[in-house]
Amino acid sequence: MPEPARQKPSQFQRSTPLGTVAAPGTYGRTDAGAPGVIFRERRDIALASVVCHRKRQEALSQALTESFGLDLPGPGRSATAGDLSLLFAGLDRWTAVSEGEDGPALLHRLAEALGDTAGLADQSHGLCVIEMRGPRILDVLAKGTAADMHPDAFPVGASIATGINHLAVHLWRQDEACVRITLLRSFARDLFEFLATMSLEYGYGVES
Amino acid sequence: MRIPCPLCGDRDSGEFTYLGDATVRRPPADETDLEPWFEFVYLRDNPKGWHKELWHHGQGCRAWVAVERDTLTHEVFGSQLARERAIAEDERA
Amino acid sequence: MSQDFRLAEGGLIDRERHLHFKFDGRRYTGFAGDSLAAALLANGVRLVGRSFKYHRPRGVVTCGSNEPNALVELRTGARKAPNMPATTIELYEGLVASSQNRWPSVNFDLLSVNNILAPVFVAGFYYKTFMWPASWWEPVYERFIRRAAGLGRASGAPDPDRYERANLHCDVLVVGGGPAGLAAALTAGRAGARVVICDEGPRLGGSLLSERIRLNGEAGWRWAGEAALELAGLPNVRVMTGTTVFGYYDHNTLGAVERVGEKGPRPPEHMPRERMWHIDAGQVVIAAGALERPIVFTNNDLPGVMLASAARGYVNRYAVRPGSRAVVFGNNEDIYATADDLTAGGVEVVGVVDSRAKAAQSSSHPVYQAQRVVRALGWRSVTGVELGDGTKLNCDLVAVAGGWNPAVHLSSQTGVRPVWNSEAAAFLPGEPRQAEASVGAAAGYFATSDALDTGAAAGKAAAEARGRKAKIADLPVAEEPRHGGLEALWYVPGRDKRSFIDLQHDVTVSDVKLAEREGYRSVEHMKRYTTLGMATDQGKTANIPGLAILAEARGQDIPEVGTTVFRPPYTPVSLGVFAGYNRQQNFQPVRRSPLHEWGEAHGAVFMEAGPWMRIQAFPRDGEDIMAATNREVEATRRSVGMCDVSTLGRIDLQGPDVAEFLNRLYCNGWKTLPVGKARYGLMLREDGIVFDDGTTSRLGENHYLMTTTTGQAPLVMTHMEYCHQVLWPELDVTFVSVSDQWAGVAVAGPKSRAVLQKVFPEADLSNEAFPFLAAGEFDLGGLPARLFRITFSGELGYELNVPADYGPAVADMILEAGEEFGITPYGLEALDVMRIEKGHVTHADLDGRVTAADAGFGKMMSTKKDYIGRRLAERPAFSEARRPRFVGLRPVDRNSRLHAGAHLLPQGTTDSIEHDEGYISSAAYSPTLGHWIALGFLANGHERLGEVVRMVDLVRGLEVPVEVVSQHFVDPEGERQNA
Amino acid sequence: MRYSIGRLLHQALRGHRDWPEAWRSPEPKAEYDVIIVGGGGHGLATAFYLAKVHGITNVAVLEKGYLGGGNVGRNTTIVRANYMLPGNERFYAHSLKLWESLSQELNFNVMFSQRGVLNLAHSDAQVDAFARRGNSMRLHGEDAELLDPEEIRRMVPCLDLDNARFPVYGGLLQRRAGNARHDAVAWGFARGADRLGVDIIENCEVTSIHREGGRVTGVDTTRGAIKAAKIGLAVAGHTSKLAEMAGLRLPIESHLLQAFVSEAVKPVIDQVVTFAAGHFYISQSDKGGLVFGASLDGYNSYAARGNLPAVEHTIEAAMSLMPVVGRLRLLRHWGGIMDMSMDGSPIIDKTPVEGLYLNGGWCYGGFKATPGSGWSFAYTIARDEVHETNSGLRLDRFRSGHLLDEEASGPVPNLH
Ligand SMILES: Cc1cc2nc3c(=O)[nH]c(=O)nc-3n(C[C@H](O)[C@H](O)[C@H](O)COP(=O)(O)OP(=O)(O)OC[C@H]3O[C@@H](n4cnc5c(N)ncnc54)[C@H](O)[C@@H]3O)c2cc1C
Ligand SMILES: NC(=O)c1ccc[n+]([C@@H]2O[C@H](COP(=O)([O-])OP(=O)(O)OC[C@H]3O[C@@H](n4cnc5c(N)ncnc54)[C@H](O)[C@@H]3O)[C@@H](O)[C@H]2O)c1
Ligand SMILES: Cc1cc2nc3c(=O)[nH]c(=O)nc-3n(C[C@H](O)[C@H](O)[C@H](O)COP(=O)(O)O)c2cc1C
Ligand SMILES: [Zn+2]
Repeated sequence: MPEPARQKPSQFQRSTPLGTVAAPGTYGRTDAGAPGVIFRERRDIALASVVCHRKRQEALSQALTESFGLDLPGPGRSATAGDLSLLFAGLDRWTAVSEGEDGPALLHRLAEALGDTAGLADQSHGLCVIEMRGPRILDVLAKGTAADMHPDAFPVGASIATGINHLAVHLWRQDEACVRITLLRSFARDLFEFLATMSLEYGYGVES
Repeated sequence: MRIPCPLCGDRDSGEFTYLGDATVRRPPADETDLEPWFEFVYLRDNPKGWHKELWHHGQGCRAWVAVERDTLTHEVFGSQLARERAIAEDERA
Repeated sequence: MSQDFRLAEGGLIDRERHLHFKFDGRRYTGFAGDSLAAALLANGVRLVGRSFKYHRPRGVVTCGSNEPNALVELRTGARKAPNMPATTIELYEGLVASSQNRWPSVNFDLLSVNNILAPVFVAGFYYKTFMWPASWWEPVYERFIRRAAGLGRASGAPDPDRYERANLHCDVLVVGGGPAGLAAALTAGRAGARVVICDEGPRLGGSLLSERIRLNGEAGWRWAGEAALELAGLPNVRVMTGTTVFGYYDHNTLGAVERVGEKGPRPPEHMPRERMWHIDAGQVVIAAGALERPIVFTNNDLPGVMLASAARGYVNRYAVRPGSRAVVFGNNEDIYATADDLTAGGVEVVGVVDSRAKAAQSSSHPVYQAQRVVRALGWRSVTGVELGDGTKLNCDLVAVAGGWNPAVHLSSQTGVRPVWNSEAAAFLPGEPRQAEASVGAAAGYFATSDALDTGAAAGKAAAEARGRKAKIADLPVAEEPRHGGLEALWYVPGRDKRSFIDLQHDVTVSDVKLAEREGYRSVEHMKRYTTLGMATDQGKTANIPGLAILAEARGQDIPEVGTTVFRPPYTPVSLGVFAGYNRQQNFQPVRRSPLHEWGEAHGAVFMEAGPWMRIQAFPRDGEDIMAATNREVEATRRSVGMCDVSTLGRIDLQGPDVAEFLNRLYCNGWKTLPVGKARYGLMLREDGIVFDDGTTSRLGENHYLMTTTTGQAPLVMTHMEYCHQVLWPELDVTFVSVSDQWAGVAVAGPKSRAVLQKVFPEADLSNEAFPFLAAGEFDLGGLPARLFRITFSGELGYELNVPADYGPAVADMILEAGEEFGITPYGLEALDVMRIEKGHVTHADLDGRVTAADAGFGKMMSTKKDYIGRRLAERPAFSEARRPRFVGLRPVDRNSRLHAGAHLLPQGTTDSIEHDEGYISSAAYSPTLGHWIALGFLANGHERLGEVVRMVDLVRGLEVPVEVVSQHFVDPEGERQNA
Repeated sequence: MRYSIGRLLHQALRGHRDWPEAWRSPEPKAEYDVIIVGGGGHGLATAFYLAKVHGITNVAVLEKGYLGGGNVGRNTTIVRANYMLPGNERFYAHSLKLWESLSQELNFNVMFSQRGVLNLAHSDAQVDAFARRGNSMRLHGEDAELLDPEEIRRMVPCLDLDNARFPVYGGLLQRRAGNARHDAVAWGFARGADRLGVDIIENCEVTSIHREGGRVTGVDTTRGAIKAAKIGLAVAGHTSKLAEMAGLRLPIESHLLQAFVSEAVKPVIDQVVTFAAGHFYISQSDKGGLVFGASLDGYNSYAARGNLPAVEHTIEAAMSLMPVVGRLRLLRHWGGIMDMSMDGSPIIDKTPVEGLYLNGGWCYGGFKATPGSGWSFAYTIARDEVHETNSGLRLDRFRSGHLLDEEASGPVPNLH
């Protein structure tokens, strides 16, 4: 694992998957008061995939606890300690999420801690995080995903991999009022356009 | 249809792709006779009734899942991670 | 026009809200709460359409979704929808509808001559004629039949409204909001279960809205209203009116359609017209009620003949008199309640014709006991009836009560056959196959109190099955007119040719008998031969009488004959709502490269490539794609070009067993690849056919990066997961797709090194330090960048990967660095031309039928190891001499154009398949060579270099002599790429 | 009684009293020269041609349910001969020729309508692939035309070509292709075979196949044992089950394919149109219903009953290019059980068991094959050898590698 570059890539302008498509403003039905959904593209988050090596789950789990005070979350769950969260993402697979550092830094931190228990890859650019807040988010999501969005089935802290309108996504219920959708950046614009259309009847806002 | 994923729980079949019969076995690497390879790739029991089959949870945990299902009624009896089954068989062998 | 047939009081309508509407161009008014059928009847409009085959005048028969007859075109222009039952259309201000299948008008329809020809147009007549002369079938006979067939007309314009789909999960789904459904929903809802209750009507209540039923001493609809209010107040209950559960699928998943935006001329702003619900239900309670059936007699299709329940419904629910003088005819007690309700509604009941030997109750109406209506009289609508004893009664309304069929549709859709119950003289739901129960009238419990009881019990059981503690809801005390006492009667013999079973398809008693006589005596044959039950109402009123008549003709019992198969949807569902959002441009998701906007900004033209939008070319002022492509190729080969290759699949592999894993996946060997190097690899399918190709680089001791083709990337990933999880779990590898993490830019051409050297001033990119197939990680102004010396164009070339968000900035940086060399961005077309010039294969050549040997890769196939596809690639057919092999082709006359898809035949042969020797898989104009070139597969082609064959392209009308050459048109020795 | 307009008018005056049964319902005999298992299109056609061409009339067709109740009675009725691979094309070309005179041959109007089948291409590469196929067809002497988008726009005005996710780059048209009335095909062959002396026995399920010394001797059925030295299997979706009775495993899986019909409306679309982007095909029946279908539900199944996702995928495809159908309504959807072979192409051949003949692997393309299949299968049964028309449709091709993989998707049946 190479050292993260010390120099910050300030000379390069960073683009985002949603770019100009998600222009700030309010849209759709407006006569019903506050918008039902607020969208925000989160580009200030570092993400990395953590794939456990064969027969190393215990070691991985231990390393996580020791280094970060994190319990390896089971299927459908997430775990958070400080600014680092670990989301269940699939068979042997988790996504590490951290606010306040960049991908290479996160990757480096993980590599130091986890050693050869897991294969790691920076996904900070490959994945797009769309944050949804507001009273109607579950109604909007139900128009796309066949997974049960009821609080009993998708409580705070839940982290599931599913599909929205033919696209593979990952849903993380961060708190009562917020669900984060993570998906491949190449499909992000398509998904956003879909979600926005499905939100028209509730009115929606886009924040930057 | 709802497919029970051992990791994700019951999910809509639209999240999966289907491969087929989970009971066929790839011949050992050193098998040089063509016949077992032909049977592995081409011949199927194609039962009317109980069937063990592979589904891939592609819009989900990406696990290959061996599902037991009735091909006449579509009733599902249970499922298992294909990997676990493969390991178990390996150990038995 | 005034509403002459509206009662002065009563009905569940809002007399304060007058609604104006138009039917066949004439203006009428009705009230809020009316259906279109109710409003038409209130205005005395009884003739609403013409029948399918004979163009006979037709009126309203039911007051629900089982309507076979009163079908109209609703709305105009692009929003026009044909064949809509007037009985289910909620009236709204400004509604416009018209009758259909008539010309010029519903009152005077020229095609009613068909009625005269009816003796010829019997069931299946077309199978026996129109065969001579044979050439006339399509242009003459069929054209005529097609014009005549079909009821309404499609709008002819794209549907302007939006549709959507949504998912619902619940413990208990209750289908139907009559007394049974309400009792079930209340019981399960109060127990805290997640309950969904759907009713196709605009409000809950079912029969309580249209029948004279009292609950706890009050009108039943009041109790229904209270129950609905309570349900709406429970947070765990969702009430969905205007929502039809149309399909019952596997594992307790159901489809329902909610009519969201149908209550006006167009959907409200931001709202869809309809919404499709996928319901995943723990338990299903089917409380869908029962459908009344007619008794068939001669001329029973005249406007004014309707079901008794409909006649009661129009009086009770809509305060409409469906006629002035009524005859009530039936085989059970319902006729007396009907007569009472009609009388209360101001209709004079001139006779109650009771087919049974004796009545169970006395009646104040004139009763004709043990009598039958043998025919209806009248021309455009009914003017009277004739009884078996010759008695004639004048009337303008005949209310017919033939008994009830439980709505077994949903319970039968799961593949369960309904079971005949001779007591009820009806089919009841069969033994459920899923977690479901039918209750109330749907299960043959026709009394309201039984409906309430069975509903509540099922609601309790369903909630308990979902782990809730439930207790039966307090149920109201029901009082209602007497039901039952049925003595089955299906039809009254008469003029069978004028006795209609299926009103919409004009199927008569004589049609069924003819089918039987001709051997179409299985109920399924009869259905298909006569088309009985195949119209939009799917025989809701016709099927059971039809099979009863068939049974009689066969001399068998009804259960021996059986029913036809029940299929979704319960009632017809708009095609638009099934597609939801995914139509036209939104048919399938669009995948975009991180350089998409960058491309737009630089004038790129895009093309579809599977899910991707990819840059086709960068045309400059006035250039067409071909001109732009030629310029891009020339510039790249002369100096330097750059291209977006972000879409390639990238899979990051780590672990001690990666090399072994690659060894088993690819047909070539991987054990010797050093760190810092890339290698070309070829993957086969297990059947020995080429699956995918790409380069894999070794980034570290246990760290590899695989690239795949754009199109196959998702399949390769799934395949690798299969191999790892199912075949070789013993291998310690982890792998994850990083395709989207990286933006990829190919920089190619003699000056590419010079450009990249400017980008990486500190790196040593000399041929010695970074030769062909080198791979390395570099720092790019703080960015982790990956550089690979690989090329598809055959030029000296590199692929640079940087974190995706920085793709545009880095692309601009490269453009800037390359400016002094005239760097030219190029698109997929130019890339394709260059790879054809170089003789590289793509999916166009490796089409899924080609083996590695066919494509000239035979030498890559290792003989030292097992790999996917090794053994079946050894099958005899794959090594036959005549097997087409990969070659290059060029036109003998250099001005000729070559085409992919053309075939290759030897010279001096005719254009016939036995001379076919191969085909062209890729063709391009080569600006480098100044003529067209092609790649293709030719029988034993690798041994025929120099031979001239014919390119035969019959569908494009071309024949061109071509010379067989090596596929490496440009730089065959690889001097450029290795430079 | 022959069918004709004269007879029809005559009977109209007599209340249609004298029409005889279209086919008899005889009791099974103890023994036949040939037993055909399966009273679908192929079984009935085989019996017809055995009698008509080969003079073998001591034949029974055994059908477990009602005649024509299998796939012949539930398909989208497309008839075409637009294949690329010679092994297929020469067979289907022959079949199409038989279709052209079938109504007259059977004296039963099967309403074969040569309205043209148009395949739409959604990329230049697909146009080239269509050209390759069209050239194959032309080399076989069949008709094929490559159309450009403007020609398509004129020919099929209900397509919305300007707002498509996958634009139309061209199309391959076979004018002689079209559709036919599915039930009439089964009934016409049944009536034709019956008139030549074939016994058609409904409600008679074959439950086992008798073998002695490596050759067949007869079958057990729900209506008793029946002997025959030659047995032809034409049971479509149940092919594996019958083969199993004779100890054979086949390169076949049974899958579910759904079909759809809308309410009847006045003419909207005059051709059969297929979209490659969604595996979708549509035409309008003479009655006015839009009849359409797409791909399999995707899992092994013997239930002629499908699920909602496949319904939605199909209709998404319809709405991708024909948004005019949005307000038309779906009337009914149903399923059939497909005998999906491992390369997507059929098998008409002898088997390792002497006297047992196999007709199967039709996937979703066997309706158009009906006359050709019956003709070739009859030949193979009568002569105990394959005819040139079915010489590519051999059972051993999977072992030898002479595959007929038109879709090029490999040995994964649900991808064909
Ligand atoms: C939805 C759908 C759409 C299709 N669309 C087309 C199309 O557009 N064009 C096209 O060319 N093809 C199409 N097909 C395919 C075509 O219908 C079939 O390939 C063809 O009908 C199969 O041959 P058949 O008619 O003999 O089969 P079937 O009609 O299925 O006949 C087989 C018969 O065997 C009987 N049987 C099974 N087991 C036994 C037993 N043990 N004993 C006795 N009898 C038995 C069955 O009951 C059945 O009647 C479609 C199929 C479906 C389901
Ligand atoms: N006179 C008689 O002999 C007789 C016969 C039958 C029923 N009834 C009366 O009918 C009532 C029976 O009560 P019940 O609750 O069983 O039936 P119901 O007819 O009162 O209610 C059924 C409800 O289900 C709805 N529905 C049907 N199919 C649906 C679907 N697929 N999706 C959504 N909604 C659907 C209908 O619109 C209706 O509102 C009693 O009041 C009884 O008196 C009387
Ligand atoms: C070409 C074709 C057109 C059809 N048209 C109609 C139709 O207009 N109305 C209808 O109810 N069913 C129609 N069907 C479907 C049949 O009713 C029936 O569902 C199908 O043949 C399968 O049989 P099953 O449902 O009895 O299993 C049609 C079927 C086919 C194959
Ligand atoms: Zn899963």
